[in-house]
Amino acid sequence: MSRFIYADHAGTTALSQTALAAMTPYFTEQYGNPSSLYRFGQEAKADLERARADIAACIGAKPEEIFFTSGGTEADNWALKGVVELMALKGKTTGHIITSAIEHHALLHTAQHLEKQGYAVTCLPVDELGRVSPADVEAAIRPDTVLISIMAANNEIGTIQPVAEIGAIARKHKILFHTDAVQAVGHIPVDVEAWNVDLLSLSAHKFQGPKGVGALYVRRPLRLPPLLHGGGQEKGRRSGTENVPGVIGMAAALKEAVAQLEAEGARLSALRDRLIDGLTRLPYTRLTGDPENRLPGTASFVFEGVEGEALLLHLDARGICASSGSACSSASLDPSHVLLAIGLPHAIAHGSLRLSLGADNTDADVNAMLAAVPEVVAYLRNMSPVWDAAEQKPTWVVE
Amino acid sequence: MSRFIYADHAGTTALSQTALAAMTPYFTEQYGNPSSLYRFGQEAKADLERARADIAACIGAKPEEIFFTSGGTEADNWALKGVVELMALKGKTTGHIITSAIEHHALLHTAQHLEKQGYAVTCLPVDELGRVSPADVEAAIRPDTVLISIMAANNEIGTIQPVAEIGAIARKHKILFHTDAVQAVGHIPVDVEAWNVDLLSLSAHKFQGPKGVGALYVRRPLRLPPLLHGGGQEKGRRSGTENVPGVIGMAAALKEAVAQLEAEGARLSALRDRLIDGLTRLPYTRLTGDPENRLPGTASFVFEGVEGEALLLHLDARGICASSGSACSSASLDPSHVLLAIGLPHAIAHGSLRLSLGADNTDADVNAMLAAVPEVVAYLRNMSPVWDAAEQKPTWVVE
Amino acid sequence: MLYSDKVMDHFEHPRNVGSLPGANAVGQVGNPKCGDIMKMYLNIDEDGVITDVKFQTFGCGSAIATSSMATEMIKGKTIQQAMELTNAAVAEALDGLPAYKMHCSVLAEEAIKAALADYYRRRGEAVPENLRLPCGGEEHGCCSCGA
Amino acid sequence: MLYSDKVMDHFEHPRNVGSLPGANAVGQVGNPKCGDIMKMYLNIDEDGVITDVKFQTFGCGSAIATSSMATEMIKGKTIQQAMELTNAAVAEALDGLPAYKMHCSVLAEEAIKAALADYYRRRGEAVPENLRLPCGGEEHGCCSCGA
Ligand SMILES: Cc1ncc(COP(=O)(O)O)c(C=O)c1O
Ligand SMILES: Cc1ncc(COP(=O)(O)O)c(C=O)c1O
Repeated sequence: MSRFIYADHAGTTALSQTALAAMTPYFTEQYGNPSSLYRFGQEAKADLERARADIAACIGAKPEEIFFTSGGTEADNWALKGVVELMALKGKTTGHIITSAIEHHALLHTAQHLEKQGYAVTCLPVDELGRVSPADVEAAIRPDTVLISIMAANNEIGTIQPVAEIGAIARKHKILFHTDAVQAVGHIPVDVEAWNVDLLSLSAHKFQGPKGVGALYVRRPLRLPPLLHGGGQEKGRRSGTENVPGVIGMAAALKEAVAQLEAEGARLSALRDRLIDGLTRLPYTRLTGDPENRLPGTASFVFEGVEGEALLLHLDARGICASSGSACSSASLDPSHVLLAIGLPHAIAHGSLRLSLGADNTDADVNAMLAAVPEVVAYLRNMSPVWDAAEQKPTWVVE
Repeated sequence: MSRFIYADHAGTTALSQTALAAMTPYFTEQYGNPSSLYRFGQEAKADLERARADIAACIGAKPEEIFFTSGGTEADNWALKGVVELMALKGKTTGHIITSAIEHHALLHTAQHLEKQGYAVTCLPVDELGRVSPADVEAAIRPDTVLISIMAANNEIGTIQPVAEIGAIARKHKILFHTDAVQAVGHIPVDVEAWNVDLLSLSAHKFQGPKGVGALYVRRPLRLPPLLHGGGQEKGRRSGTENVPGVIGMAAALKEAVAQLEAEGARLSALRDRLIDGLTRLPYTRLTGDPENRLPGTASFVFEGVEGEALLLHLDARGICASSGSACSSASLDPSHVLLAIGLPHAIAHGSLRLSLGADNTDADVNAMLAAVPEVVAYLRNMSPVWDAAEQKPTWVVE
Repeated sequence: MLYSDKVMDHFEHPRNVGSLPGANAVGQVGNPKCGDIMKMYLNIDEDGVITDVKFQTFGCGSAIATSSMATEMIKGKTIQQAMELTNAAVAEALDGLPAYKMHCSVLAEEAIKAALADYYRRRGEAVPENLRLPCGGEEHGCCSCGA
Repeated sequence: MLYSDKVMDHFEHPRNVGSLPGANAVGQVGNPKCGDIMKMYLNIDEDGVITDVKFQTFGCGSAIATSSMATEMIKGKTIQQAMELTNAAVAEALDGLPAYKMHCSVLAEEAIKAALADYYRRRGEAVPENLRLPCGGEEHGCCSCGA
């Protein structure tokens, strides 16, 4: 880890040593198939169920409400497509879904896919801090609304949503409520009861669990039709040979994260605030997202007159791993939909930087970033045709 | 491993030491997100692409034709649902799929799901050895047939299908051809060119790779619409943060399996044939599946007057892990659809046993099984009301 | 584990296995199609006490274990007591069964009832109402009634 | 890696960065909306030879690298030679670019053309046909034409 500073924990994390140690025996020793009858398989099954119970406990759910998936993407896809199919089974082939403009693409692209198939989708706007207004949610409800899906915390700008209030509205109107809690679980307190959610997505690699494993919480007695058909694992809801090591690793990582949540949250928030404080002193620089209700580890900015990719590559050359908007969209030409949704002009949205902190980050890392980022920003601005070096201000009139 | 004899390799396998060693660095050291820009992520991306190329080479495909999934089930679901959606995008909302009665549930239940949505599905019968007839496939083709999906090798009875012949028919009629090669890849030679397949499913944990990872081969230039929407990984075809350790482990395991395929196939076939030879000497006992064209490691039987679960549990008590029909369906009351499809009466189909051998099995294991199985069979028959102990024959008239 | 220790104990070491040549009450239920058949042999003395009992079972682990447990539970009991044995009681005595295996405990209850009905029939007596099997015969189908 | 070593070299150590106060040919293309703007400053002598060149770029790694490489490729060349520089040649000189970044090399080609057009305009001469930009102006949109 001394090679570089990893500040992309919202993108993915290293597997924790605890999780690795928990998983290891399941690769070559306890490799039994949980669906098999012999003891060796039934032992794996028992361990799988213990992991399920552990994960359930971490989010205030019952074990039988947790269904394992291959990650957050599958969980998000399943939640939306599952509700739509549930409605279809009841004879309703069209309907309406409420979501927000700043959801992860796993949610938005699934919603768009459903839209193409005839579903109506309302993408609620957010305010300049990236907050969805519960009143907007309520106002958007139509007689045919079948699902409200609002993420718990945003992956690019760290804004935490008023999930409990939105959940209460959904409950009042008897509409199913899903939250993509991929960035929240293991980082802030998550309670499916307090939040009134019916469906919740999580992904292990965001909290030092393994990649390629996640879960969907499905409130009982809701019977969500399967997305993947087959051998009938997960009580027929999600087929496929169970990823036992993955699930064991996820449970171990989550238990650890939740146990340390308060202390680590405080530590990271302090580091994060130092970053925010230091970098927002730069001219023509703004924090993105909510300064108050934000993920402990996520500091996110836009720098006028700087292009994000160039910024990232120069930081990389200085040994700092960071991200500009969502990791997945970094190969795209358009600036992040989240930054546009909070009202940033395209030109400025291109200059975004996300520094997301985690277990391995220290005070020294923050110092190093506080030194490197301003240097790179100044360097790039100075080579830009739209920056007045003498006056230290942009020359452009944006949009 | 000295604790017991594992003879359920067709159910799942232990991760090979090679695969484990290959994966390990990717958990806590090389954990970068392949979709990120910095070198640390791009290195993971490069390794992922090397793994893709390795896997492609093992089945005669091009790297860009391999798409990673969470296992065989997802690959099977994607193949069928993807083709159906592709057709829908072309304006065809109904159509016809040809498959066989002995496919894995990942295939059959997906087909049944599509049937409910208005698709026509023909489940071809098989002969008493479990073989699909290419002539039947050709005869079943209708003007609206969009897909033929026939498995490469059966998971319960080990029968290898005439895939190349079926592929040639599909090609001749310009119909897409999918094969579930989950039991074939890493065990028998697989060549997408020779087989004329357009889509092929594989699952890592069947060849000593990790659980929860697999792939779908998609012949270029076929553009299969995604099953999972989101961040656009896998060229937009399969979203979700890449399971880098999983994919690396899969590639390492497959390379190893393919390198040893001939030698290990010969070794296992010899062990398997000793099992078949020994156990079919028992009265009222038959081999299931094709005696010639069968998976090297799979020996499968039915014993009249014996119930499969009881047989498995007694073998387990003697330290032998085996399976009765498909692992997934062992919690079901109905006997395996495969055994019914090869014409066995229900009563006899209940008495099935699959011993599937792998890397860790030895001559001594076979000896132990050849001693244990007859004992248990005799014991259970003796406590059965439908077995004449004196005459050593069943008393029932079945169906 | 799939089964409790008690189930496994009765499965691995079933009590009272075999046939009872001189039995004066024999009943068989189940269907080979379903993969389980149970046969109960009882010796019932003049006082209506079950003095001996044996069983034969073709079936899964829980079918064998419930047969075994059921024989233990009625041995030395009166016809009246045996008649009152419920499948739930057998399952409970085994520390429970997986939900999808409960039908096997029904089979054990029914096998005893079938044997008792046989006892009445052999004596030319009317078979009490509560010994009638749900599907109207010894050979009821697990798939339709038992599950 | 996303970029070749050559791209990274030109990105990390761009040649000819800055402005050229006395330039007699200046062109700017790109659009802040697209996240890349390139400005080229040329000094062209009486013989039509580009004696000096500088650039300023707001843009991604490949925008910076292609700007840098393009300046190197036209320095000391004649107008005619510079006019013939294609984006493919710039990309090739950089050992290639990822497919979705090829539009940046178009931008470099266009920035030079815009500067050359400016040169003709300043001299009151007609701008040659092949210096007309596809989108009819300096500020063409990357999203619509460049990609
Ligand atoms: C908010 C959010 N939702 C969903 C996902 C998708 O999760 P995964 O990549 O594990 O499928 C991510 C991360 O990529 C995320 O940040
Ligand atoms: C033939 C066949 N197809 C598909 C599958 C499903 O694979 P997985 O369980 O890895 O999803 C299996 C094994 O379970 C199989 O044997």
